[in-house]
Amino acid sequence: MTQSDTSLAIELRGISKAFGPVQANKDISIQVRRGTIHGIIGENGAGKSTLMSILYGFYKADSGEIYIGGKKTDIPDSQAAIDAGIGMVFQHFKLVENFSVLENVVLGAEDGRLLKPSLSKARKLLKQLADDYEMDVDPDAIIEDLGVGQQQRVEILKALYREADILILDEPTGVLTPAEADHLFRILEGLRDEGKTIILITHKLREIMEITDSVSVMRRGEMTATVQTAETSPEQLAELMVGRKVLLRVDKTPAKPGAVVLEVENLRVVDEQKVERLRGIDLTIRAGEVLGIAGVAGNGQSELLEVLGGYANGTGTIRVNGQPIDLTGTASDARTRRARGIAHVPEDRQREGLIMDYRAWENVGFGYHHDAKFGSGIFMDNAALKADCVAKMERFDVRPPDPNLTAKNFSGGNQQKIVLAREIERNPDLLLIGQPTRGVDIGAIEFIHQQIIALRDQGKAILLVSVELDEIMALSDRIAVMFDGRIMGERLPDQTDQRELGLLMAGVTGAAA
Amino acid sequence: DAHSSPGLIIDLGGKFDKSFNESAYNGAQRWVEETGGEYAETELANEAQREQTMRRMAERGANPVVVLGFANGSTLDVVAPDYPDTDFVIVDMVVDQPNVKSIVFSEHEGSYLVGMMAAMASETGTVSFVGGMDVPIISKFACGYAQGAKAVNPEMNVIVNMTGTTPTAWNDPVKGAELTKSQISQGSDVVFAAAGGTGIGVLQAAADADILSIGVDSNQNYLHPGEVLTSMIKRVDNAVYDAFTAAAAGELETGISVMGLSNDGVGFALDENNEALVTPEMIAAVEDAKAKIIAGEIVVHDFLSDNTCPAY
Amino acid sequence: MDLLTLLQLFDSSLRLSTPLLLACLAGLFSERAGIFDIGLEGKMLASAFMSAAIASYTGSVWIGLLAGIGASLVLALVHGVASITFRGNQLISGVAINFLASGLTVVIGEAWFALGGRTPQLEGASRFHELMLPLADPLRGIPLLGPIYSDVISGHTIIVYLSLAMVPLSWWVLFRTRFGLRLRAVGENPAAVDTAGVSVVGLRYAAVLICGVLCGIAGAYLATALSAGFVKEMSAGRGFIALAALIFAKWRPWHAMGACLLFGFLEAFGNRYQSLELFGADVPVQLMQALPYILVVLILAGLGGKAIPPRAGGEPYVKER
Amino acid sequence: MNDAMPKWADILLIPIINLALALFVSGVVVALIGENPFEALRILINGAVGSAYGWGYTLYYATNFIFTGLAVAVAFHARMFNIGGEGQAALGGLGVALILLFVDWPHWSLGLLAAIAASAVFGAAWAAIPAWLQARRGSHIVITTIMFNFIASALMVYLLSKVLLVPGAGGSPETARFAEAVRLPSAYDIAPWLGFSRSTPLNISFFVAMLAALGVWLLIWRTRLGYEIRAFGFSEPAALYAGISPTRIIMIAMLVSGGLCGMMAVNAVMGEAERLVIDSVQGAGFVGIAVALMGRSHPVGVLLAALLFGILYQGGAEVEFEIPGITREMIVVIQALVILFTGALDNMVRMPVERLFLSRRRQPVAPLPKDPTHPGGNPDAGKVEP
Ligand SMILES: Nc1ncnc2c1ncn2[C@@H]1O[C@H](COP(=O)(O)OP(=O)(O)OP(=O)(O)O)[C@@H](O)[C@H]1O
Ligand SMILES: Nc1ncnc2c1ncn2[C@@H]1O[C@H](COP(=O)(O)OP(=O)(O)OP(=O)(O)O)[C@@H](O)[C@H]1O
Ligand SMILES: [Mg+2]
Ligand SMILES: [Mg+2]
Repeated sequence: MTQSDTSLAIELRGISKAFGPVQANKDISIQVRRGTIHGIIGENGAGKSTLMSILYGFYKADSGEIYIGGKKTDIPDSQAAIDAGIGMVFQHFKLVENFSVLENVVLGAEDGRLLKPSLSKARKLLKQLADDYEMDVDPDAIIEDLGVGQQQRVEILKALYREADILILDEPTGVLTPAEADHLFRILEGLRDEGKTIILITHKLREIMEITDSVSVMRRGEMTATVQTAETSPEQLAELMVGRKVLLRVDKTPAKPGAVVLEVENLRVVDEQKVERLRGIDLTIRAGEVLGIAGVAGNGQSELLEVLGGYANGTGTIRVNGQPIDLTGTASDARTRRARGIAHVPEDRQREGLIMDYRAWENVGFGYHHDAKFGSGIFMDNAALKADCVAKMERFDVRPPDPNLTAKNFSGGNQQKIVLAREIERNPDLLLIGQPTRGVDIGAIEFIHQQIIALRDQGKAILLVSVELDEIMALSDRIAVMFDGRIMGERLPDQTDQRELGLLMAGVTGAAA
Repeated sequence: DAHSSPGLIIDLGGKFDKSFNESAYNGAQRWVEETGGEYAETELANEAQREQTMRRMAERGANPVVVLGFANGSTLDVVAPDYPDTDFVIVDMVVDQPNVKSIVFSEHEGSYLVGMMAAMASETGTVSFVGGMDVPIISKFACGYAQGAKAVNPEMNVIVNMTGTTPTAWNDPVKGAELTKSQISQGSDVVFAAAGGTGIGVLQAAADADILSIGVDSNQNYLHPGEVLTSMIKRVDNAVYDAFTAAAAGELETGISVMGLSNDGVGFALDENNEALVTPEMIAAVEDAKAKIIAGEIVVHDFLSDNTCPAY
Repeated sequence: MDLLTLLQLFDSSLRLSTPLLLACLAGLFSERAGIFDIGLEGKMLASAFMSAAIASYTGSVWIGLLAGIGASLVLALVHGVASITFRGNQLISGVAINFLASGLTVVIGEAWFALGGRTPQLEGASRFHELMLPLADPLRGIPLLGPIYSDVISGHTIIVYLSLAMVPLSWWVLFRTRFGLRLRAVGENPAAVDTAGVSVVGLRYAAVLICGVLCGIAGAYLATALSAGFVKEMSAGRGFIALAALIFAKWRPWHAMGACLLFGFLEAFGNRYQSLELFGADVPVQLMQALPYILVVLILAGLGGKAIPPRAGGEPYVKER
Repeated sequence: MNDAMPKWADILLIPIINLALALFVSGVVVALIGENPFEALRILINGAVGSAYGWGYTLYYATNFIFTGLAVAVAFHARMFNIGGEGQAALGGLGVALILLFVDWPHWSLGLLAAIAASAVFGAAWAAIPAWLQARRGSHIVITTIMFNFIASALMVYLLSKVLLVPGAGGSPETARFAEAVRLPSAYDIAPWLGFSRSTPLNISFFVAMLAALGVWLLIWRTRLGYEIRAFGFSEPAALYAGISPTRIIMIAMLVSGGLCGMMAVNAVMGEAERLVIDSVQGAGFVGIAVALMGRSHPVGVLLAALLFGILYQGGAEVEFEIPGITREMIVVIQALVILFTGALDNMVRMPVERLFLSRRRQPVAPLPKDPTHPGGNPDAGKVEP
């Protein structure tokens, strides 16, 4: 049987793939109908990205068959996938950071040996596509200057430019604001209505319910179920995914704010390119409350965390427990911040929060490696670190609970748990926490949210930065919205809504009334 | 005893350096051809092998053991007493041990003569010198050369350049050529090279620019017939040949032996390649000076005696 | 310093910077594609040997040049196989290639010519000769420009002009062609190139081979233009200087030319002014000889600014570990 | 993934196959120039490790390479590529010479301590400027250390032929011999019963090198500073987040690196030559790069790689001595092939062997990855935790 149903855009039969001893995909079969949006969900490390990468020719399956449009197709490399009309937006974008948008779009699809004609032709086409799908990007912008949302558009445009009929998106909304995500979904719907087929990987059940026609669930390398979206519920999907019932809401009691822990006055940061990133921030956080900072990525939240965390230069006043912090020192006094009781879960766990090549036990001391309990004198006590790591892994349910495993071999959610365990267990007065659940699966999100609330209830001050409005609304006791390096306003979660916050995030203040 | 065969340790420059080591090698080969004898030979690969190789040679029974180059001096000074039954010959250095024959050359005197010839051949009043590295032994050549040139014409301008400071200075014909071109641009029309493999580039650049050059150590006139004025030859080959021969006859005498003008240890090369370049007046003047030096009427300052040179 | 001396210095700089420039551009192609190459030195040396050997054997410098390029290409391939196909450490591979060239040239040379690793002296058609550009003589009379044209620009071997022409050509290839776009992309983010449907391996091999060709020309220039035959170790560290120039130039072709000309000029200057008197005291020759290197350090310190290498540089492209 | 294979295969089987391949290709080259490769191999091994005499030289060379290899390794951990070993070791030699020539030491032990200190300080000083320029001005360490090698050699030629030269010593650019009192005990003095001869260059510095290796191991894997150095080497943004100062780490790592290079002089200048000669380093700085890379920047790996190079140096000298047809350049070729096959072409053997092991023990379903892995690029790879 080498033919398959021609109404199917994609059919995978018995796909298996092992990375060394790890079986990432095991005998997976799936059918996706033409002109539909098909969701794929599954815990971190379930094998979703691997499966799609096989379809796109990035990895080669160990066994199994691929049918495109009913025809058996060999996809040995990405060129074959592109030829078969497949486009893919990877979870971690595959863009050349210091190239322009235009160059990234034409890369590999130039038509001619010389660049100039290809580029000018592509410029026109790109403009056309951008207009058609309302995806405004400056073709001459350099990728690294763009926000993630924009970068993602470039990825999508790349696929459309190659005339993809089948578009795979791997966790596209992980880095988007709600408005951006909404916009993306409108685009996807438009594409579907044109007859294109879309596969969407996401951890967000709301998105699955909102936009997909059918959905497959993966667990531990296997395909556990495929259902019509209309015939299922978020609770059922979550259970299929995690293998147990999951609490989809955060339970919390009202805050009991105590003494002021953090006071910030007129904080300003100018970056290396002499651009003012923070333009006079004032804020206060009390013990036992969570201040949520909402905002579109790139409006100064990162700089705020960095300067509070002690590794960006800024001016202004910062007081912790009433004592001012010296901002005139070098940028590298993150160590003294820790000594003052500030803990920090950075936005980018892989770049900053962890040494990806360190083992878990080495990472649990990272930043606190001068603590007396981790050694005496100039020496580190590795046994103490390991013991500490075992304990933390146990309490934070890190999987696998192996302190000798290298950080990069944990899934995103478990990496995040290691960072959280390290920072929370230090029992800080103030916890700075950025994007706590980015790219983390539902099971882990539930756990992480519980930990944050538990810390608050112990009377700690928490500064939460997130681009997920849902998360901000669910966890914060007060919400401050940042735009262009300023705080546009502060709201109480039960007295505001996503619409009002969304306007503030866009810099519109008048609408506050 | 006369039954053991001699040993030769070629120094770091290598057996075919077209000058010092090669000359020694040629001397050994000549001895082989003439006597049908056998000898052991090895090449040093690095500094730390000096002592190792000397001892290996001695322990293997070679007698005499000939080592080349000043750099072996202090090592031999330590090694020789351990092998009282072995004779050692060191070229270019004095080692004061009872079983060591030290052969030193009066390079400054030979250089003096070629310096005179350079000055006489020069039409521009500027001659030049390219050395490998600014170390005293090279300055000994340079200083003798400058004295000779100034003896002919006190107004003579002598440009002295050194190639570099790393070991590659001895193997950089490109830089040698570039230095020569630079000297030519400053007016030099005769250049004397004492720089190992670098000298090949010097002679080439001179030939390319149609100026004269002077070779060193062995007779290098043949490299560019008609363009090499002469070569300051240093008969290391003779030293080795003589040492081998004497040892075979059981007559090797230890102590210091100076190879100078008087015993043809140094000199200038005359052959069919340069006969058109060397005028009878030159020969006359140089032979005269040679005689005077031998007689002690002219004293050529030896740079090594005080590390200074009166001529530049 | 009078004009004439200055012109002579420039003339010398041009010659001295040519091998650096060729090797530097060679490294540029390789490193822009993400393959670091500290084996420039070895490839130059291998080419210097083979070009001289074959030129002396055939009597034709052009065949020699091809042979030199061939020898350099073989080593480039070794580097490619080690660092692309087998994803080995690029630094180790480079070190090995330098050693290999340094040993093999002499071993083969000795077995072939029995001249201690040296090749026979090259003469006539087995060497590159200096070219007089058209009108060099008549134009010499024009003040300033005349001598600049006739004495500095004219009167070099063809490889000097070739190397200068390589600068705009490299720039054009890298920044104006499809190949160049892909090549730069593969040095920045090979996964982007891979997912765009272009072979990472193919591009990287192409870059490494271009590097081999350019190093080959550089080596042949040393042995058949600047000198007349091979002498062991005659590359004399120029591959490392070219590498320094490449970093100094921040991996850009025109800057590479600037850096190499500067290095060449500093060396020429050091050659010309070996004995200098300052404030009545003799400056030691060694100080003058070290001057180019000291100046490079000072310039670097003064200019500041990080040299950011191609982001995927030095790392093998590994999809599955 | 390394855990595709048992550990013994990783650290023993693969290197042995690699080495065998290198020797095989070398053998082909030897055969091509008309010599007997088996004879050459026999002489090489026998000459290097077949007698106390051979060991005396093998370990002497290895000592040099341990110092320079450790030096490069320490810098690697901070992601600094120190090509300046040649210059730093040369300056270390200067330090040794000055402290031994201008101070009268009553006993070698004091002289040794002084020489260690002086060589380390001089070597570190020579690394300090490139380090500072890298840390503060962003000048690329690779260029500046290359430049400093050239500057060092110029400085050494100047000092040895103009300043430190012994008058009337025949013009050899070298210092006077050090006093008899500071002659380091050689292997013969320490352990004559092992059969070392009076002339063996192996000396007590070997133990200094072993201590240095232990020290480096402690520094990198047991101290807070080492933890910071490695963290910085893996990720600069993460280091900043953790309060680790890049300037401080770059300076410290490079000073330690330069100091270790300098200490090579204790062995070569004080222990062996007993005077400072021109070019006393003899390329050991560069060999150190190969040693560190092959030893994967771990002290144990460095020790093994240094020993391998020691064997090649000494065994090679024997081959050259015994077989006139094999020249010293042939030895360089063999070294190159060993570096190539054991270092750069490692995966050529590793990949098929790994596949072989894997096909025997693939797990049916392995939901989560299990063991630590170390990709080839990082200096920490394959570290051995004793
Ligand atoms: N490049 C790779 N090399 C080796 N193993 C890999 C690689 N990529 C993924 N894996 C392994 O395959 C398994 C499946 O990974 P995959 O990325 O497909 O999961 P996922 O479902 O996309 O997870 P997430 O939700 O975190 O994106 C992982 O557990 C991981 O161990
Ligand atoms: N080279 C690798 N070797 C082993 N496992 C890997 C490798 N690359 C990725 N993985 C694993 O594959 C899984 C998915 O990886 P991925 O990079 O998609 O991270 P993630 O869980 O989505 O986190 P994030 O969203 O923060 O990037 C994780 O378990 C990760 O640890
Ligand atoms: Mg994924
Ligand atoms: Mg993820």
